[in-house]
Amino acid sequence: MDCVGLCAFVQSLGVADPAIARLIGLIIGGVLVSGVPLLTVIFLILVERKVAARIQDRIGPNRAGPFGLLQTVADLLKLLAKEDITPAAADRVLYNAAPLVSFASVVLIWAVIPFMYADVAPGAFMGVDLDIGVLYFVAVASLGTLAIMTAGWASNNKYALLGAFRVVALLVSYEIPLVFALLVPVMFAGSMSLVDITNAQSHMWFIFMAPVAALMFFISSQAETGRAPFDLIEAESELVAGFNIEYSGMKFGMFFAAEFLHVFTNAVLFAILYMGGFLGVLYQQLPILGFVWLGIKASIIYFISLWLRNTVPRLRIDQVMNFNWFFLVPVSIVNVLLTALILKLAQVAGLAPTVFAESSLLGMLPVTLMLLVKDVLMIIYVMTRVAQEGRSARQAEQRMETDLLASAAGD
Amino acid sequence: MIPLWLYLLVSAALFSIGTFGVLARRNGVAVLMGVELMLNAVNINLIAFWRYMSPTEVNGVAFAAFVIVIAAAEAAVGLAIIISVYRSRHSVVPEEADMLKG
Amino acid sequence: MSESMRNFLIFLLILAVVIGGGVLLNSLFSVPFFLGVTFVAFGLITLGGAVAVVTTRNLFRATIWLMVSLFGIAGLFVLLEAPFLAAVQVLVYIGAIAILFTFAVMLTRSLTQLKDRYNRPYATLAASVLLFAFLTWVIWQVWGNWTPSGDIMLATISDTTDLGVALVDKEGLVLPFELASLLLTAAMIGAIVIARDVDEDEKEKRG
Amino acid sequence: MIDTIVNFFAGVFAGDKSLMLWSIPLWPLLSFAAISGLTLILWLVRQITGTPENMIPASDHRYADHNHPGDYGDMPVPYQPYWFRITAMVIGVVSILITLYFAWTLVFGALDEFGAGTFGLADSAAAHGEEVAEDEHAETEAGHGEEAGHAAEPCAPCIYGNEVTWLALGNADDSANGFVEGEDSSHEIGVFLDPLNATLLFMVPLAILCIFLYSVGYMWHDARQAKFFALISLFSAGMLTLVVADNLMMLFVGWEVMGLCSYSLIGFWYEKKSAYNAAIKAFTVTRVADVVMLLGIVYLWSLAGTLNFRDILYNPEVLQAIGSTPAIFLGGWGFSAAGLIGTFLVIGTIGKSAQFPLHVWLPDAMEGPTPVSAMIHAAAMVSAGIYAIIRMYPLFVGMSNPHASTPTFSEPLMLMAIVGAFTALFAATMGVAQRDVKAVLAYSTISQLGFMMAALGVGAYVAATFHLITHAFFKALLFMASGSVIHAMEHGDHHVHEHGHGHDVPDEHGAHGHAEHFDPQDMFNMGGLMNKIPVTFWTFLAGGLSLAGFPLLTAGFWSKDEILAESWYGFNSHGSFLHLFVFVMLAIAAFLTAFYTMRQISLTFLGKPRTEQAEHATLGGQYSIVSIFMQLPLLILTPFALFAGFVGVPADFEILWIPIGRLFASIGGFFHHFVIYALPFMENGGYEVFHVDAPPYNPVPVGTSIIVGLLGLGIGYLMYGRKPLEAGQPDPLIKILGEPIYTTLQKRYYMDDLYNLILVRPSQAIARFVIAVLDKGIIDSILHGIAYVFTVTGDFIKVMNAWLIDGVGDGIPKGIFAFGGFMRRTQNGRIQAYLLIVLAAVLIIGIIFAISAGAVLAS
Repeated sequence: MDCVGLCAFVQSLGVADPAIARLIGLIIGGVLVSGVPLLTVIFLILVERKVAARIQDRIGPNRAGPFGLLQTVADLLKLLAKEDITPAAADRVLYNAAPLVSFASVVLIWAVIPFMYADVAPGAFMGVDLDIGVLYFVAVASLGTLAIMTAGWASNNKYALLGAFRVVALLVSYEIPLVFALLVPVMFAGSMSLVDITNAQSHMWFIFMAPVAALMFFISSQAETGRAPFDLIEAESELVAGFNIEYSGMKFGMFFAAEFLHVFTNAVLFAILYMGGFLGVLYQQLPILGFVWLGIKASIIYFISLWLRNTVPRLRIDQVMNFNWFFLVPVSIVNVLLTALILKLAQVAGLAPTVFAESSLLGMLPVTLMLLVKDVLMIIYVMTRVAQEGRSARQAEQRMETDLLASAAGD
Repeated sequence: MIPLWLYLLVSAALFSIGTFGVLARRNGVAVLMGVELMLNAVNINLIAFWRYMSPTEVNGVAFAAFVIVIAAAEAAVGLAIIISVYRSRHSVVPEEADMLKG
Repeated sequence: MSESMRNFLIFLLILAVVIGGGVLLNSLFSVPFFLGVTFVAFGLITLGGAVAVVTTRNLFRATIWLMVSLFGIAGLFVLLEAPFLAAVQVLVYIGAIAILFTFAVMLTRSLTQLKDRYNRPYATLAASVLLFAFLTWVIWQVWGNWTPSGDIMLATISDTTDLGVALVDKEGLVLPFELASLLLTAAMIGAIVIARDVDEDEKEKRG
Repeated sequence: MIDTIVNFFAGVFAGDKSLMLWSIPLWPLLSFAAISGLTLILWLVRQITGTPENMIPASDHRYADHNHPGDYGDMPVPYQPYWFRITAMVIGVVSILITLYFAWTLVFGALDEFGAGTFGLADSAAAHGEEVAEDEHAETEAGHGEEAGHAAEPCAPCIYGNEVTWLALGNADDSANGFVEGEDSSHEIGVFLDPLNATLLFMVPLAILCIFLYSVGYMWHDARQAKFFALISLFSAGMLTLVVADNLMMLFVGWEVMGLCSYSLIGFWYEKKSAYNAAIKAFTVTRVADVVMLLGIVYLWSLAGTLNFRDILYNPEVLQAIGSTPAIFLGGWGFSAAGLIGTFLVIGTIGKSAQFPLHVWLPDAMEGPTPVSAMIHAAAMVSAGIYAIIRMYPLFVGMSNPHASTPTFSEPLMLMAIVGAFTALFAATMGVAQRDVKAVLAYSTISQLGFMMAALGVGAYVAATFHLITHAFFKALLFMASGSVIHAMEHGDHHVHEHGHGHDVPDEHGAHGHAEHFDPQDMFNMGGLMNKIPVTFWTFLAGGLSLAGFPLLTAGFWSKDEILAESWYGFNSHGSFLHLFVFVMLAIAAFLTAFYTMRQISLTFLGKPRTEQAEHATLGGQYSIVSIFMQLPLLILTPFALFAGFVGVPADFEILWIPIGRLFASIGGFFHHFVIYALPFMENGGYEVFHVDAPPYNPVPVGTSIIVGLLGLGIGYLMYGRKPLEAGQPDPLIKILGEPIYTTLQKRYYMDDLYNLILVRPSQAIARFVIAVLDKGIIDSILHGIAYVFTVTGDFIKVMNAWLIDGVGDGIPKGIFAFGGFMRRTQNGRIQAYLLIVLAAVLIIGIIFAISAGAVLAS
């Protein structure tokens, strides 16, 4: 077997047996790939609280450490120090396994995320370059659903179970537009490997070529994470804390961290899929800059999602479902079909390169414009339709009210 | 390289276990789980033979994919039937659903 | 001995079995050590999960065990260098079918734990064991000392791109592909029609 | 098919003569079909629309009993709307008009084409015929190529003809019917036109048209015009078929069609017992004769291999052969085949034309509506018999020659002469004593037909034809006139009934059937109708004089005179006593004819009305439809009845040395020659006998006919006309003849009773015997026996069924049921049990296969 990357690094450290070196490299890589998100989470929580505080016109954590930088650490220590409680009526094994699975399902995603440019085999510094990376992402993300389900069932609490039901329904439904939105970059790049997708955007980000798909992905990933306006999972006002009501201590912390990390992971994926990942100025000469570019892009998306969370109200479950089935799914399907059609036509007509990576900005422009026009027209049409629907619904409502009033008057 | 018959052995064991589940479990859902196990045993066989016989073709993988599709459809319909039976006679035991009417 | 202690011992036992299996495979069939370990681990996960599926009285746990078993099968697929199928396995089974099962289990929750798990367990067990013995005998008879030709082992394996091309190839599998989509549609509609609540449409009739 | 029809009618209207000839019987047939179809459609529509079939009195006449006494008037019949009945009438009349048009076109065309030749002598005419044949053949299309064949034979004035093969009987061997060489025996039907049936085509459609017009008026108030006109159209179609036929089979078809129609028309008012009795009588009697005639036809066919007139009559070999072959039957008595065939045909004619033994049906035939009587007596039926004989005349003659210096008569000729002469006198005597106005005419018809038969018997077939034509005219006229008289009487009767005091009129002439009921046909109830219905009177007078043979003026005189002249000539020049017998009988018959004609006229029209009915007799208003339609035909026919005879005036006729014949030199004798040309005239084979000229002038027959005619009329006037009878005064003839003779005559010599006694009763007795013994005794017992056998068998089978078949049939289901009950345990509806069984089966099969495969691997 070839021994590249960390394996070669370990060998250079003097380990003779390639198998041993490979094992050590794998272990180091795993530690790194899972450590980066773990460390990021600690920072993210702080950022979240700060941003929320700013949006809500307050200061936020500012006591622990300078600017409250150590606030999260303090919370972490508190959680760790708490007593590990397992309810007597709970299903022990599943109750304890659920947080692990939930956190793992998020961390596992990072195995396929390219952080920065590398001149060795996969072409990027990353855990493993699966040629089905996107599919892997979807598959692993579905594990989170399972974890939440298990938690809701195992904690043997009706609020928890209701929350679990909601979240399962929500996540299973929103996986469909998510996958359809993912299909568009895959189509463009001709590969499911995230590295290839990143390189395919070296001349034109996909967000310019498929804004609708990007929007779909953003919305459905927002729903996947169960953040506002889709935070029915833990709707404090309705079911006390959702599926994790029975959890406390570090188990709750793991859910907590998993949620935050999931949001950030989605942001990173968005950056990779639609904003060219680590691509940026001098990303080849100075690979670490790629890491920075990725971080910046992801942070922007993350900030937007925080912004949303703190500004929009929560939707009802039926509203969420109708929004998905009657708006997102049809629009995303039509979008995929139209995109494929236009792309194929453009390629047949010679207006689009077959391999985006070897093309140039000029070569990319025509198909970009075509797709952009398509998306704009789609947006206009969909919006007008939505406006009509809303108007008719409103009028029906008013009619019903007037009838009610009339009947009431008649009584 | 791992010999082929080990994979076949695993799939045979899985198939037998699934058969036991199908034949023995009283709960309809469990029966369906047994069916899933059997289908996956078949899948293991398919992929193993594909890998060891004609890895350059796509037939094995495609066949397995179709098997998964069939499994999904079967699970959906089967569970729907179980739920309707449960709704009609409050039982998920196939043995008790032995009269040919709702 | 406390419960955690017992769990730890079971863990050690499993670890020993896995490593022992790896060593055994390495010595007998000159399988690379880690490959053998992985194979044994995934095989144990698969078979153990399966056994747990058919033996667990609690159906929700059975569902979880089913997923474990299917996850092991996905691992076996990875070992067989079919990563796409592995991902599909995880996505479809764990992401969809398992959820479906959990839903079914919860909808029929009042019967999740039946008093007696089995009917006629001994005859069935005998039949299954007989089947396993027969299959083992056949496998041993036919494939016992069969080794694949080296060039096949070294050949370039058809990857997902080939599969995708074949699925939409006119000379390829486009017809089964379309038929499969048709089947899925039919199954979906059928499932909805069958499982729809009766008083649901009564409600709709009432408007 | 369609285009064939279209071409046919196109040809007809384009003037293709042979197609016209085909179409002549077709038009009445079409009218029959149309009326019947319309009736059917009407019925169907009523059935479909569910219109209740409202029954109305069969006569929706304003008075209850129209044309027929008593029990009939309120007889309910299905109602047919007026428009429908009028449509039927219009269809019938129009069809006959078209027929008349085509018939006369043909006839006068024939006159133009034959014209020159008919006045010349035979040979020149033959030459002319030849050439006419040529151009005729040239102008007719290739469809009837047989024309050439017939024209090649020596054929008197040439014939329009057309033949189609009707049934192909294959080629008969020449030994059986070797008389016609080259004739395959496939039977061909066809039409042709020659002077003889040209004359009939002149007479028949005209008479039929008059009868139709008359029927419109006569049936106006009847509820069943549709049926009547359909039947009478079929009647006319039969007659015309018979006239235009060119072979004996087709003639016989028309003959039988007329028989059928006469049956159903005589019994038109079938509600009347006497009517349907008369119908049955007519049908039966004519059947008796027709069977014999059919025998003759079949025999002729078997001999000649063909029935085509020209193939037989214009073919000397055939005639000689048939004439010289001894008959297969009665051959011992010197009957030749021709003689036997002729005898059979004559018997058929005796039936059809109501000669002596079989005359009994004709007087009863007046039970039908009067137009039907006219049809039967004048236009169609009875003429058909005479026409058939004239048509086949050479065959009758056989090898004999009634005109030779020593006249020889073949058997049919002798039969005809004797029977005809006897019938003429016999019927005349009966006619003297009748008191029913139509009965008198009926007997006069019989006697006139006797004249014709006798004339044919003595070889005067031209005179017979002549008399046939003239008699048709004046007899049709007389019948319709008498019909209108009866109609008028009924009007009067109804008038009386309306005014309530109808029944106080004593009807002391109760001898004539129903005493309580007024008989509108009894002459003794009439009288003085001359002023009531003048048109009828004058026309009736003309017809009567013509019947009586009023000298020099009327058609009847000339024709009778020619018959008498022929017979007297035969006796005078050749001293044949058959001629003398015929002459004497016919002279007496002519005298009686004149007498009862005068008696009828006087009793009916002269003097004062003897009853209130006669007092109020009228045709219902001068311009009512009834009166118009019932008098128009009379006016049409009168001139023919008077002047039709002039075509037959001999050129050398003179009376009291005044050459009257000269007056008619232009047309006189025309008829004679014209008709003669219908018949073959070969110099060889002795057939020139048919081409004798009219007998030279002889004062004896002329004087005889003048004297008998005037004498009869005079005596009749003296007895009845000079001082007309008062009401209730008995017939003066009783004093003269004496009661018994009068009654005998009135009772028709008791011949009906005789027939009843010797024929009807025995046959009824035989029928009863047959019913009692044969049917009930034997056949029924056989049937009952068979039925009994079957019953027993059925019982046995029933037992077997219950025991064996049911046992098996029930045992199988029971076994299946038991087996199913056993197998049901396995079908417990538990899927996992099934799956276990399946698994076991798979294991077993797999193990077997594995072992066999291992064996294979081992080997």
